[in-house]
Amino acid sequence: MKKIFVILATVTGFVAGVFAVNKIISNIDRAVQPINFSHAVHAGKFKIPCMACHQHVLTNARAGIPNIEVCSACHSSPLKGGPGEKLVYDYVTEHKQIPWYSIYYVPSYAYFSHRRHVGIGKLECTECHGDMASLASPPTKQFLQVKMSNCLNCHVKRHVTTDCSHCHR
Amino acid sequence: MPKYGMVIDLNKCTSCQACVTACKLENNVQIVPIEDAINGRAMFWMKMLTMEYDGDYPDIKPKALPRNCMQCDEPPCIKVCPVRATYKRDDGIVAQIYPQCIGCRYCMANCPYTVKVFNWHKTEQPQEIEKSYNPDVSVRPKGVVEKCTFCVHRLQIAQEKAKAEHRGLEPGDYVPACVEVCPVSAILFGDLDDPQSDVSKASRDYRAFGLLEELGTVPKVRYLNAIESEE
Amino acid sequence: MTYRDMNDEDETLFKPIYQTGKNFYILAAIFSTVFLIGIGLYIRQLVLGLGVTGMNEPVTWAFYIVDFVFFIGISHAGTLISAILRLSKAEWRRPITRMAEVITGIVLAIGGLHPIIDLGRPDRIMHLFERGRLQSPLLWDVTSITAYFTASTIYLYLPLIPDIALLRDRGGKLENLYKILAWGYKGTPEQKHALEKAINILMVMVIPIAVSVHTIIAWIFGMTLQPGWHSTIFGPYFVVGAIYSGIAALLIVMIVFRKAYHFEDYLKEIHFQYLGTLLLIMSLLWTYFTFAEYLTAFYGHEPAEMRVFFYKFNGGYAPFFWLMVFCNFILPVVILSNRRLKKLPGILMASIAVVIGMWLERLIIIIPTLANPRLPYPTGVYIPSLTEISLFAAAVSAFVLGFMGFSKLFPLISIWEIKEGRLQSVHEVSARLREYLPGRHDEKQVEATLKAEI
Amino acid sequence: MQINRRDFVKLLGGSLIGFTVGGVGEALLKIPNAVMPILYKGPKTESWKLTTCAKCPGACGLRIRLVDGLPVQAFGNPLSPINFGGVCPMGLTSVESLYNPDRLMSPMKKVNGKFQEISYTEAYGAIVSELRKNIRQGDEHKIAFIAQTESVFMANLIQMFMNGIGSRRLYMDNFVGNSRLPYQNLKMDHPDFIDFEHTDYLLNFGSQITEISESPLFFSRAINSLRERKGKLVTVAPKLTPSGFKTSRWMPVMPENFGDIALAIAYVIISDGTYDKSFVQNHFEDFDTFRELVIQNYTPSAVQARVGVDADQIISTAREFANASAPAAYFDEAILHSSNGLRNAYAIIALNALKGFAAFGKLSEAGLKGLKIDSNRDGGNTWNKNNLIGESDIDVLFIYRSNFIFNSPNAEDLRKAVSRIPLVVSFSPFIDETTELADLIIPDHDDLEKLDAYLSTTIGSPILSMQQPVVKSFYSTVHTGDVITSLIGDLNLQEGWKDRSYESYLKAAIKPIYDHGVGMLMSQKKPTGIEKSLQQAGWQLVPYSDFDDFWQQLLRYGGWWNPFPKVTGYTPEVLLKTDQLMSTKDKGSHPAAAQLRLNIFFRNFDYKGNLLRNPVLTEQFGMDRDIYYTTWVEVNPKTAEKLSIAHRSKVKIKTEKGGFEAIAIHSPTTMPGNIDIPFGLGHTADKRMLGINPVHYSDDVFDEHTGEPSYSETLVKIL
Amino acid sequence: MKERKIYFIQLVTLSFNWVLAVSVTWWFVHLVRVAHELNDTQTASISISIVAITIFWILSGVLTYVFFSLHKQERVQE
Repeated sequence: MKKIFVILATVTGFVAGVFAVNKIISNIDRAVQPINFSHAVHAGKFKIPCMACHQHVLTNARAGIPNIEVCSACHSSPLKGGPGEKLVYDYVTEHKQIPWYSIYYVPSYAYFSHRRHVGIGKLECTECHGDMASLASPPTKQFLQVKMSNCLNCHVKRHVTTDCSHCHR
Repeated sequence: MPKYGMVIDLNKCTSCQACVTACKLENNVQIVPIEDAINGRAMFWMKMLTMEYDGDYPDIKPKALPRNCMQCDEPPCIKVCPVRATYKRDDGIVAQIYPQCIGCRYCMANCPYTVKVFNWHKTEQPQEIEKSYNPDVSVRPKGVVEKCTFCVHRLQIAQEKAKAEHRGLEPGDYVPACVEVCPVSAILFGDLDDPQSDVSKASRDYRAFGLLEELGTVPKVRYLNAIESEE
Repeated sequence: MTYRDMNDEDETLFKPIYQTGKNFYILAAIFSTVFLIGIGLYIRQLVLGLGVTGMNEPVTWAFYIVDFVFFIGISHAGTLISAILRLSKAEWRRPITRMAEVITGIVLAIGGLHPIIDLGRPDRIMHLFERGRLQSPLLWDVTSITAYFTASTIYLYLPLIPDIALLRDRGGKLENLYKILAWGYKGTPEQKHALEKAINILMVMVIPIAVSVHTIIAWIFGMTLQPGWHSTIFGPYFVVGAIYSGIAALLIVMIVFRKAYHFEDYLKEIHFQYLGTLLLIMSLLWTYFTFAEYLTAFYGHEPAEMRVFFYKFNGGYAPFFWLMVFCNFILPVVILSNRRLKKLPGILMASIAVVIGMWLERLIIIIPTLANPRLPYPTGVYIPSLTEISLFAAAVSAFVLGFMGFSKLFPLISIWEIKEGRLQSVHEVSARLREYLPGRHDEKQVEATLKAEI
Repeated sequence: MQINRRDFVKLLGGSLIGFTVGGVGEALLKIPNAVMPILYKGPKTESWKLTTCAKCPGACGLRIRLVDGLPVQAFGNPLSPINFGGVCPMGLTSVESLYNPDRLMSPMKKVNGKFQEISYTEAYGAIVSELRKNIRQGDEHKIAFIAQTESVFMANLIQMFMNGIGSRRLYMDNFVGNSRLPYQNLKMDHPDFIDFEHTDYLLNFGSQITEISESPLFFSRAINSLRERKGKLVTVAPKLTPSGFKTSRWMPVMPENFGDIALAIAYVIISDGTYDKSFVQNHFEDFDTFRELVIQNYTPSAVQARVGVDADQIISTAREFANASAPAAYFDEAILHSSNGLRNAYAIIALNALKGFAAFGKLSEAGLKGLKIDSNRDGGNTWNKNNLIGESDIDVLFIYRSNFIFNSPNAEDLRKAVSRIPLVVSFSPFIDETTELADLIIPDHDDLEKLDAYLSTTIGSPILSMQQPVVKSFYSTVHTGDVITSLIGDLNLQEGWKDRSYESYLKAAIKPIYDHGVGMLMSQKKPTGIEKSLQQAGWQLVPYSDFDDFWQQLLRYGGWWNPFPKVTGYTPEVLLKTDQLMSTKDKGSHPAAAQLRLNIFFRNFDYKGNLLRNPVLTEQFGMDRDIYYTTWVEVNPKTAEKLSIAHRSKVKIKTEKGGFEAIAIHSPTTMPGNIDIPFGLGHTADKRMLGINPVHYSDDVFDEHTGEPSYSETLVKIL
Repeated sequence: MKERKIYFIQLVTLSFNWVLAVSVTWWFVHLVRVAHELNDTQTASISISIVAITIFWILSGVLTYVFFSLHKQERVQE
């Protein structure tokens, strides 16, 4: 009789294990950015449009994380000298790229294009990235997780094609 | 909705195999280890077949024909796929979804043209290949079936481009790599449904034939027979 | 009456459950090592990919699929045969049915796993359930095999209940288990009746399922356009082959365990005689089908077909082909149609030959077709790798282990049916005589004569 | 039921096991996603650059696709009038050779048998001092140079360098140059192109015209158009390669007998009297002796006996040739690959002369004022690599891109000879068989990293294709052009060459085009209608203000060409001495030859043994024969039957230089007396390459003038 | 071991069969629905599912019948 309980325990343990690891992994993406960049200041306070820094949104598959030249446009001289800004200034002066850690990624077998979604589909950035303008520190994990189910939900909702080979390749 | 098809003019083809190389590089088709290649696991989506030789020495007419996936209109492979990893798109392209494939290889067993190839191993590629991967195409994992897709990734991009420029897809916009590089433009590509396009004209040519048509697969890749242009 | 107060004349049937010899452990050890080696190699295959097998292009299906078809074929031994025999009220079936059904259960489980071994991405097996296509013969197969498996396990289990009850009443070893499994069977006439009824229903159901299973496996090939596969008689052809190999396997098992557990006076010469005759008939039937299949192919003389045909007849696979013909036709027919040779050793030899021959048949059906594509590629050569061979060995040993395990838990010969036979056969027979023989029979007198004979 | 400790432990253990199993399983399934973000950075912005392919003489325009500034793929330049967007396998894999891991990253110096990296200045210094020494001691003649380049400008530069030094020991292995050698030897001026607009009959002597030739891609298209115009292509070759697949007639002839065929055809034409009388009278010097010779020795029947081609075939061919309005008998460098190559070439020239070179054209100087089309190699200079063996007094040997050790049968002797030389400088970007022997390597840029220009006239109008650096060089390699120019400067071999670079030299060389103002940039397809007239009126379709602007545009559009050149018919003085038509060697007539002959044929995956280090090409090399990474031999089915060789079976091939194994393939494209074997495999300097190199197994038979080996005069046994 | 416990366990084992039957049914319905969504051919799916589902249900029905009838008898006896 006790055997059965042992078995039951094993099963429950299994389930628990699965869930636990799931949790851990979903948090692996938690990234530590080199600079505590504040979208709140840039996009929120100074109302800089997203496209100003993420330049390829309308023209490219990748929105593109801004490279140092973009930053240097404003940070060529120390502005109001916050601690973070000092760091940026150093990068600018040394002409080093800031090793940003990208959080959003699409596996190579799926084709996601910003041009398609933002340029043609006229989607709001917030749809997938949330209200970045409110974030005082860089996002640590994906707002809308990059998952096929998420893609499909939206596609079904908006009656866009759900044909596999339109995105898979 | 167009119906994409291809016509290969064997009269023009010089069997230079540029299409083969182009395909290999465009689609990041794996280069298998030497012993595998010798054991018949070499992977080619576009292959140069040396058919029989007509006539007898020295008046012979060698027949070589480039064969890619025939993109059948009645594909035997999609009938048997248990997981919808391969299916026919509305525009007639027989697509292959690598993340969906479970590698049962039933489609390979059922393809009368044996065009499908299987990733038996995952071996790391020569440096130059890895560095020059085509970013538009994923590199297939081990254990899945793959085949010519008419460079469907090019269609994805072309459509997007056209949309971004607020226009429809024009004939030249989307051609597979093999068509683009053919030195003698022996390969025509386009919409078979549009009676004006060169492809549909050519496919109705008296020289036109399909490979193993008699099986009722209705290949959308058709060939123009090579005929001696003289009396 | 209850079982308790019955002194048991069938002690021999219980013996294997309660006593275990040294040889048993030795054998078990050997087979389990083989099995474990197989498992290890399979894990290696999981890591390295299917490249470790000998498969290539165009031979993309090979050993695993061959084994799959082969094992599923064997599985037709049991349920089908026992069902048919039960249905036809053949008296001599009684000691046979149980073993037959056990074979089915175990082999089906093993064979069913083979397609998964053959997958390139077994980790994606769930796709089959999420987005499967019922149009694919592969899925028909999944369904039919599961159905057959459940059916035959139930069909094995129900007739087992009375025997479990016996074991339960003896007490001692694993009493709880038996208690649970016996479902409180006491052998009351009502219970008996219910059981009988259920068994009869299953009997009728199992036969079509069994037939469907192998037909569908045949269709996996028949539905393709490949030369040598695309044939209408493939369904029946495979079924016949399956039953054929099944009977052979059954005979082997019977003979082996007869020797091992001293069932001599349960499995009498006569049983083997009858089964032998059945085997002979199947052999002829199989030959007829084979002949028809190849004659049509040859007469049609379609080039692609012919390439495959000659590849089998005088090409790379000629030795296997002719060996198959020898094993499946010449040898069995010679032995079984000859009164002097049709003794146990002869029958054993014939059955072993048939099993080998049927395996070869699957090989010959599957590989030559793939090796000769329609377009002018060089014919593929296929040499099985060590992995594939040892996985086959592992499968076989798994079967043996399963059987041994079963024999340690449950009686291999249906005890209650034997008893029932003893009690009822006499007037069953007389009844039958009355039913389908002309003239009037005095029941009393008939029974008296029969009793005298027994 | 009360739970004692053991049960508790059991429960715990069970749950723990379950936990781990479940967890690990899940982890295995999930981890890859977690790893993904490290991959794929950058916006993947795409850009295209035009350049020119230098993999063979064709000089096709290339369109390189760059992603985030790095080359990824190569396609054809659709505006290049040579290839119109087509590419061959070699061109397609340009990017691979750029990333090839075996490339030399910096100058190398051999120190007791091992190569060590050294700085460029050091290497350069060594060379300069050595040269200075030689010049001081008046040993200029002890400096030798073996170069293989298809760029006229590079060739001329090297020529200039050697002239400046004053040594005649220069061998310029240049396809176009070699093709024109026979004309130069006859002191005739050569035709610039075949006029495919009018040609209706092409008699091709042994040139693998669509695979390895002056411009494979152009010829492929030209031949197709020829056939569309019901014109005819007749192939005279020892093997029917893809170039010949579309011929209407194949005459299987061994290369050394090409001349006989030509003269036999000449015989028919002369005896029919269907030749171009006026031309012959005015331009064919001693036609009468020629006629005598032909009439006596080259009756079709006689030739049939000697060569084994059916006399009727010769006659009908001759008649067709004679009746064609503009027939061309074509040969190129390949003609030299036999013991009496030049003589055959002369015979073919004579044959053309009989029809007044109707199909050939010449660009009048006006079309390309002040622009030297061909490398000014003086026909008299017969120094070539084989002289290395005899002459032991060479001090310095420069090797530019020529892998002659791989290409020639007498590799052993050459090796000895080269290793005797005190200073061997190689400019090869890879360690190949020849470079192994060098003492000093200054690796050249890869084709995608270097600046160069290619001139060709094959298509009937002058084309200047620019090769521009698509990326700036990855490693510390040096453009050989720069090395030579600076050498010229530092040793002041030319006036006013102090600190000039190859770029400036190239600009100077190209200036005439700008000055002359004709032609257009490759900015669009051949102009028609109004554009045409505008263009001919000197209008610039792409305006450019000054030369620098012009230069920029050149690089931008990948080249310049003159769509409407001034063209004159080609009417040379045929200065042919009949004794030059005497066969230097008379091998046993072919069909009678008891023994098989080894015939080496080329595939369009390798040009002069320099290309098969590329994995894609190597894998594809035997693909259409379904043979991978190994050598095969093709045998005529009849012969195979006679020798009972099964299709795709392993066979042993024996020559005087040893034996090797190969896979036998039945193919009716092979002459019954031959076994054909592909050239290109069998490199020894690179682990990644397999197969065997047939050249090293063939006899030392050379064209005495260029030292080009004969590829088809080796007797073999097959067993 | 107490009768009730045994009975419980027996019920559990029996229910497994039902779980199978139900899940198979659910699976087929799902597949048919998917086929419908991707306008794949229906006939095959539907016909097969009908047959298979009935079989599974009958099987577990028979099993249950046996189970309960046996136990009924038992109870009657006591």
